[in-house]
Amino acid sequence: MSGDIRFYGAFKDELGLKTIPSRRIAKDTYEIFIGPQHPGSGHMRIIIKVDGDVIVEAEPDIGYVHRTMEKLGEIRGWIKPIPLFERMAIHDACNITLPYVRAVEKLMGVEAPERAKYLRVLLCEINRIAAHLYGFAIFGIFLGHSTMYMWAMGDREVWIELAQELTGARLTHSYPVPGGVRRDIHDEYPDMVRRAIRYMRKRLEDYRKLFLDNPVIKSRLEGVGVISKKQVVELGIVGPNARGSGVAYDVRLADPYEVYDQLDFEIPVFEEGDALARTYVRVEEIKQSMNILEQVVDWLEKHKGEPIIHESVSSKYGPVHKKVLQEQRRAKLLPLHATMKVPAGRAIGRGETARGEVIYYVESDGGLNPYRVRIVTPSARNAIAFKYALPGHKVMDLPAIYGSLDYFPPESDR
Amino acid sequence: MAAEEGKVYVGNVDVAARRARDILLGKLKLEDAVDWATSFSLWPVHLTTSCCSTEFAATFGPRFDGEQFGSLPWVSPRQTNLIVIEGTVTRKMACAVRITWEQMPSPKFAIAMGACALDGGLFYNSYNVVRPWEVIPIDIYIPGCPPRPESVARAIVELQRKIRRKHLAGEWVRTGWRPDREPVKPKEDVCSWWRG
Amino acid sequence: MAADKLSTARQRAEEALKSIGVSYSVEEGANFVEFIVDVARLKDAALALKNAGFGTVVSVTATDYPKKNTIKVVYHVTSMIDDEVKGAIIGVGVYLPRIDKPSMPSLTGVWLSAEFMEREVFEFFGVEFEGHPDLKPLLLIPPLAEKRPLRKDFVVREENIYEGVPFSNVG
Amino acid sequence: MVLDVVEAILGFPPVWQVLVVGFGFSLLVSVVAVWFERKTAARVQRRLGPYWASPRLGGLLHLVADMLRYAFQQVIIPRGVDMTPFLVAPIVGMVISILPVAVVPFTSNPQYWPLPPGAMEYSLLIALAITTLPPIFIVAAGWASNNKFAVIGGLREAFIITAYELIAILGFLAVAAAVGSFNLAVIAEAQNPVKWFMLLNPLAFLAVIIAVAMSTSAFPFEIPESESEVVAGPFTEYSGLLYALNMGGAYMRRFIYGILIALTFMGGWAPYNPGEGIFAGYIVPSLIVTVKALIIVLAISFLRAVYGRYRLDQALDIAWRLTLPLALLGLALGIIQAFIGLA
Repeated sequence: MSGDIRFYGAFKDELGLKTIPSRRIAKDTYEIFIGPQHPGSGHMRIIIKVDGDVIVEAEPDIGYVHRTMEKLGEIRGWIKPIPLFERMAIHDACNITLPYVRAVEKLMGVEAPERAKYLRVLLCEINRIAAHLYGFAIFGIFLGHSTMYMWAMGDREVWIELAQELTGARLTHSYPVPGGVRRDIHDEYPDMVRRAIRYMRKRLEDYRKLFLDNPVIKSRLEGVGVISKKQVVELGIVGPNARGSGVAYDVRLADPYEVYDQLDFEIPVFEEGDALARTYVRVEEIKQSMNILEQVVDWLEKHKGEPIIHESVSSKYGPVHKKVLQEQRRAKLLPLHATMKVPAGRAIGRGETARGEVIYYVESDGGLNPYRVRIVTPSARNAIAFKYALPGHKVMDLPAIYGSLDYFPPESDR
Repeated sequence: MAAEEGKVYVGNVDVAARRARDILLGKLKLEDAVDWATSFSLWPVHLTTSCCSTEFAATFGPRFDGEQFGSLPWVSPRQTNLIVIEGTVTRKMACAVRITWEQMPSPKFAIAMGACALDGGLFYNSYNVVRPWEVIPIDIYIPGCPPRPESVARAIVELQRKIRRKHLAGEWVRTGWRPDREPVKPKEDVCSWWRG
Repeated sequence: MAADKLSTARQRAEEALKSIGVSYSVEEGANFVEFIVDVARLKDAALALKNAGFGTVVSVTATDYPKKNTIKVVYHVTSMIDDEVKGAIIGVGVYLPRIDKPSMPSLTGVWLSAEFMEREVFEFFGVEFEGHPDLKPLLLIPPLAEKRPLRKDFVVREENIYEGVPFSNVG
Repeated sequence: MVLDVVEAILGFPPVWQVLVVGFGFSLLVSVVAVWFERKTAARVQRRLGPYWASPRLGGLLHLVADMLRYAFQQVIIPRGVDMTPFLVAPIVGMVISILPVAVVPFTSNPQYWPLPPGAMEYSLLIALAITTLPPIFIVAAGWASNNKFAVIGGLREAFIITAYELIAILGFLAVAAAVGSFNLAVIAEAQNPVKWFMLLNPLAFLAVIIAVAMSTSAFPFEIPESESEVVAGPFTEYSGLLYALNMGGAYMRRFIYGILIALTFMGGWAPYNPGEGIFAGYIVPSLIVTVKALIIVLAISFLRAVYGRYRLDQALDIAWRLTLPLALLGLALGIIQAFIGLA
């Protein structure tokens, strides 16, 4: 057993992860509990040990928002986990539930119609932009920049309004369902999206002036919290944090789902791996998401009236629901969904949320409930970064690193 | 996206404010003045218990601007007088909620936000969720999952009214006691797991 | 495209496992493949897979099968940088006896990214990982972790919250 | 008899100035400054800011409400604090932070100077000496709180003191050197009507402004109280009235520095010439000085909307490597000005 630990230590050294000799840790260190009631922590606790002003050891103590999603997913049938799971990343609801829906679809052997796929991508990208803006807002407040918080929060409302126009809910959309989506867009919707894109492009310029090119902010972020490419791969860090370190890993590209393989977009990658690079990745992703949105609404305008839900579902509709589907373009969820049975089998659903890759391992024994739903969210995978990115930095760098990792505890704790 | 001037969507604050000002300038009864001051200076403490925090953040964003009611999210519990339970409270978090509540100086108030804070919400049968009202006394409940920012603003205004109507703060200054309730003690020791 | 990658990954993993002489059985899912090995050879198999390019653990998935009286622990791994297999998920796993404290070697020394996930499996299933640097509950408070919440004999009921209305009582 | 004594005490100019200008005005100014800070930030951030307590006053009464609320809130004294310094430090710190007003002349008319003309010769030095004292009480408050965040905040304050004190004093000395006197009245009078030192010696002016921003923890140097790491810094454990004293103290110190800057760099009561009588000779010039000081306070407060905060080492770096040479250059410029007789 001791051999294993030595192996572990040597392995860490080889990676260049900061390890401070234990002699120094024992002497004159100061243990600080940051969180859960702390302005710089959110709903988690980071236990840091400081030597003077330098962090020598950091340990994330998570689980403050553990709401037992995996257990509840096992007892709530197949359709009810969708609203359940979107509470993990409430401002990124479509991205976080779509992989589950796809996993269930895979087990059922159905595939959503083309238009439904485009509609899913539409909401996913709207959510991605809103989630990145939320991340900016929190990041701004961590760096003491309240104007950044307010601007990003205000502009996030634009995208939330769009999502609300599409689905009827500000945050918790429950939009994708097995077989398709619940609603179609109305005729003015593409123009609304284009207006929002025009507005956001103008605002990104303002952000650059006030935040990204601000000398104070730049000096706080440059060279802080560097995670090397090798560390990213070893620690399994995903999302913009990985792409800020030069790892071009994005599920939309690596394992394309829905219609991402038909769309023209780039995955921004920065090589530096510091907090500034991670911030830039997010800005570039907002731009790319807006490019995707333009293509999607163009396609949607050209292909009006195509089905939004799979035949195997809509064929079971009664005449009233069929009428609603045809006239109002709304797919009702029927009682048959609540007692839906899914053939036995196992599937993995994966997707790229704003924070990175989310994985659902869904196992069915052919019954009314999933036998096992295992969820690995991007924040859960990024949590380990705190342990290895913080040591060696000053205490005042903690909010900068925390904010740049864009960690969202409810998502991590499930 | 700024809030439009001259339009209020959340109740008749203006009238209440004018009345409060009259009390302050006219009769100048100290307790009423304290009620008025407390109701227009409800600073929520920064304790994010769960995912309703996104809507809470939006409440204090520019579109809904909770600061216009004099409410400013503040960093340390010692200087605040309002705690907003933002959604689910887990067993691990309940300890933090209780400690934060006890660190706040009286007169203090609590708003429970979201269905989970009412009675568990979607997580009503989860093994890791406690009801916030078992941990601290709640003044205002906001339904919704998550509640819209308007309803959070509305809850703040309702709490302001409640403080002025029932003289919650003034009574506390006079007697050292909240007139409307006994202090809630949690049934079980929510922090027992931490020491043990 | 994804299917191509999966077959490449499978081929590569099988070669890696054969080259060190580990016997395995294959369990296929809808879009992934799992190699079940013996507990004693798990670490060798993991090292071989890592050397074959599967450098990142995406999930340590444990499942409880009370009927078969086993607990299955699978490390789902992928590669984040190798373009040939990027995006394909393969698994390497073991079947453990379903006792109070089953034990298996920790793979944290091989895949650093498994550290927190192994702690999760420990608290939810009670599986003890030998050689883990810091094995303690991650998400749960200790008294709750003692109850192993994700095992099937920990029952959460859909309670009858509306009186008179029968509610599906599952689990 | 008693009334005579009271009148004699209140009529004594330093006491009068500390009570009325020092305490009264600085309280008013700190309320207005906080309101201005919140309102301008709100305007930049496209929202209303404090509003509904008094829509016609633009929410100014919210600040009164905040003060009242703090005044009547429970004062918690946690177990484990060092009681005496915990209670004494904020009170003494605030009193001392307004004491410099006791030696500041608000007019060129010697009749209304707080000190006799002989003592006024050293007024700038005395005022500067007193302004260096309050941070010690902040550090003491942090230490007495027995809280890790408070201790760290106090240590940061101690670091910051060493950085800004020298700069501020060098900056003020540049003006004293140019004029050849430590008498604030003489310095202010020398700038009448428009020979202001903020124009003649911008280097020293800039150095002093940065030093003031540092000393009163204004953005981007809000480091001792930086909320995202050390909660409320040295004041983490303070509640109620004691916290209000602490929070007001920073704004009061900013205002006192503003008065000193107004006198030394902005011409004091210039372009007005104080005349005879209490109104023309004292009240009008002191109002002019106060307004100038208020402008300084508001300008520093506005930075909150634009900047985030620096890291501690970066702030020290800026202080020692950028601002200290700036202050030294300003001093050199002041000495050159004295030689060529500009002032």
